[in-house]
Amino acid sequence: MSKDIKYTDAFDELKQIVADIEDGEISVDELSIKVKRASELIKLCKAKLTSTEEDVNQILKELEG
Amino acid sequence: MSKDIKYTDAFDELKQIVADIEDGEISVDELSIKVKRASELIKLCKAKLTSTEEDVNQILKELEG
Amino acid sequence: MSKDIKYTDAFDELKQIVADIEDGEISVDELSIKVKRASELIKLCKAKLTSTEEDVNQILKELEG
Amino acid sequence: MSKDIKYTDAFDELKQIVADIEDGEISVDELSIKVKRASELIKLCKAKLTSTEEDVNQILKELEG
Amino acid sequence: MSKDIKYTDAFDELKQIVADIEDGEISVDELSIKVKRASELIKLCKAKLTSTEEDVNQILKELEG
Amino acid sequence: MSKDIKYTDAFDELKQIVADIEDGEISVDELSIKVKRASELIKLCKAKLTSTEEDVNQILKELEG
Amino acid sequence: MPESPKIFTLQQVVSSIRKTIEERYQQLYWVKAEMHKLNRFASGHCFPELLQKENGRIVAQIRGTIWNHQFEQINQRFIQVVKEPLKEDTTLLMQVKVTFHESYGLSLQIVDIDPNYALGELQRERQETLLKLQKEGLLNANQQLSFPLLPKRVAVISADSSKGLSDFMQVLDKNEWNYTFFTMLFPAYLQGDNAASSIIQQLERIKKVLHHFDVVVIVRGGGGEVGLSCYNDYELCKAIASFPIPVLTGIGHSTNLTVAEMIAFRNAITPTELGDFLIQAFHNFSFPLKDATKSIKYYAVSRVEEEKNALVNLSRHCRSGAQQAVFNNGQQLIAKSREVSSNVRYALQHNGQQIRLHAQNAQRASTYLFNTNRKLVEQLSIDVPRTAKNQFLLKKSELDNLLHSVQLMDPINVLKRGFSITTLNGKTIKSTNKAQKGDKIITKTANFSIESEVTEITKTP
Repeated sequence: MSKDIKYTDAFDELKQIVADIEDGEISVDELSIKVKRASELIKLCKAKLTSTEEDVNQILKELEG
Repeated sequence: MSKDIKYTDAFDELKQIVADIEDGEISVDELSIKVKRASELIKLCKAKLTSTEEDVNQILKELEG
Repeated sequence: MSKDIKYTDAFDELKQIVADIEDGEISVDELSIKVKRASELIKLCKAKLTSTEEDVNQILKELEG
Repeated sequence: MSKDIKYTDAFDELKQIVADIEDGEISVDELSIKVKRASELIKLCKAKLTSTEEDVNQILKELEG
Repeated sequence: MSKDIKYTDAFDELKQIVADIEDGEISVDELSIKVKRASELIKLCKAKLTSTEEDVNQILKELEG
Repeated sequence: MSKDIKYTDAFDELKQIVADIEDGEISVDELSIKVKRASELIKLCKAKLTSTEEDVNQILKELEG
Repeated sequence: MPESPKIFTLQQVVSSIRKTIEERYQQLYWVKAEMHKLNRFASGHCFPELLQKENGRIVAQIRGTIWNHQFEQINQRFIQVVKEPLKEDTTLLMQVKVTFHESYGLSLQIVDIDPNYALGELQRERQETLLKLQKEGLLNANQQLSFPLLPKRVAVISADSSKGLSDFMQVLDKNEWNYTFFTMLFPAYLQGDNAASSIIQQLERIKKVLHHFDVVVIVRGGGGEVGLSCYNDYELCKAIASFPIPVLTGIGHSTNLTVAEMIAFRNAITPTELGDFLIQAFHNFSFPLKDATKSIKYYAVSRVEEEKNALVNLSRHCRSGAQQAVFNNGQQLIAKSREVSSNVRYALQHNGQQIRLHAQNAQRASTYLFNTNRKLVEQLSIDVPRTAKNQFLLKKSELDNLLHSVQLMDPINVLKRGFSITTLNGKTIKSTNKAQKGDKIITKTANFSIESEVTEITKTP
């Protein structure tokens, strides 16, 4: 998976996967693949959030400094 | 029976057999053959489910880790 | 960013960015860019304020002198 | 600024500037320009007052002489 | 200023100027002009008084002689 | 001043001038004029006290006529 | 019949008349009569004409005689009592003896004249004069004239040798103030019978040259108290009263005022006093002149001083007012410049605060955004295993259901519960595979297979 995927897209895909799983539209054959994807997406989103927050805090910290 | 049969296909065949039996379209004569097949399909599906669940659990465990 | 931007324009842009952030209309992806921009604008405004204050103080000092 | 400006006009302009600044109607961009203008007006008024005072004293001194 | 102005008129004008100045009705712009005028009027009145006094003394001296 | 003015009129005029001067009703402008006039009137009246213009012979001539 | 007339000598006749009269008029009589003419002779004897008039007509007339020695006596008493010598044309009360002299004829010999009656007569005359003047409105005529400011030109009616005149002139000429009078003497009798007409005559003369004179004075002095009744004379008094310029009298006597003195513009007891009066008039003119000089000096100088003070005062006000104006404007300017700096500082502070506020808002909003997203991601990371597990459960139950169904449907299980399957010719009996009587059918149970023959067929209800 590319790191270039956007948080928004990742988040949307993740939401779709959850919805698909919930709707039972994913076959057992696909399920583990999808869950794996979801897992990757979650990791990615978390990472993005963390890094963005750090960026923002850094910037704002500089401002107050 | 090949292990390569897909859960979905196995499940579909199983559902067909059940439906056929329910419809009474299967003669008593064929019945025990069909039941035998159904039984085999169920075993296959269960096995697939179990293995898939384990996979998923493994993935999710990593997420939480 | 050019130093030639006017305080008023900078301040208006800043207000808009803050309002957008507050309204949640900015995605996480854009957030750090926007925050960076906001930060620049704030710095610029502060600089303008400081320089204006210095100017003013200088002028007023002359007056009082 | 011309020395020909009248004290009254200068003082009125000064009052207007003070009122504008007080009303917050002057942007930071204009502020130092306005303050500079105010400063000039104050200097001018002071100069006028001083010269008037000197005139008055001179004239009245002559009278007493 | 003409020397032909009458003492009474000069004195009245002077009183008016002083009253105006005391009432604070004269702007700084006019002040030195008015004070100058007042000064001229005072000089004129003084001169008139002095000459009148001399005349009177001269006449009375002749009378008493 | 005409010598023809009657000393009676002169005396009355003088009294009037003196009264006016005493009342302070004479302006500075008039003062020396009035004082001069008064002086002339006084001289005229004084002269009248110590002079005579009548001639006995003239009267006798008229009596005989 | 006519006798031969007895012829008397003149003497006889006249003597007889004398005798008769002497016999008849032995007494002395008091007679009131007008003494027309005194007719005093060089001998000193007087032979006055005595008259009685009624309505201007002489109704009785007789000659009188006053012997010299008696005349002197009578005159002496007159001067004592009446302050007048015996004079003609007056009505007198006289004691007479009727005498007849052979040579001189009838006359009344006057032996005494009552001076008190004469005095009464004089008073009457004085009264009459006053009354007449009053009737004619002349009583105050001269007094009502306005007195000249300076009675410089004086027409003097007096007698050349009069002591009064020299007294008067002394006062005027020798005054220490150098007042200069112009005087001209109009000589006249000042007492006695001729005085009135003499004075009137001079007054007439003065009238001719009236424009040369301011006042007329009548002065008399050193003439004693006698002979002043002329000043009660109506004609004289009228002339004085109606004279167009003031007539002043200084007749110099101590008795009752004469009419002339009363109606004159002013009467002085003596000529000296009259002179002083004129001098006083000069003083009255001169003093105001001196006062005027003083007054002018004082008031004009103080007026100038007053104006100087006013001017100084005004220039002080001018100065303090102007300085105050400059000061006030300066204060205003200082206040405004303070306002500029405080307003500017406030504006800058305000802008700084706004920026800080915006920075805070940005941070707060970002934090919120992160929190929200983190929660969402958290939720999703919970949802993924939950949904996955659900799916597994679902699939498992599906399978279980299917397994149950399949097991239910396994014929073995049916037969185990006591059911059996009957077949004809190897196939289950149905409408398409009907059994007939006598057909052999096979019944299969869980544990056995039984062969039977069909005996009867009925339809299942």
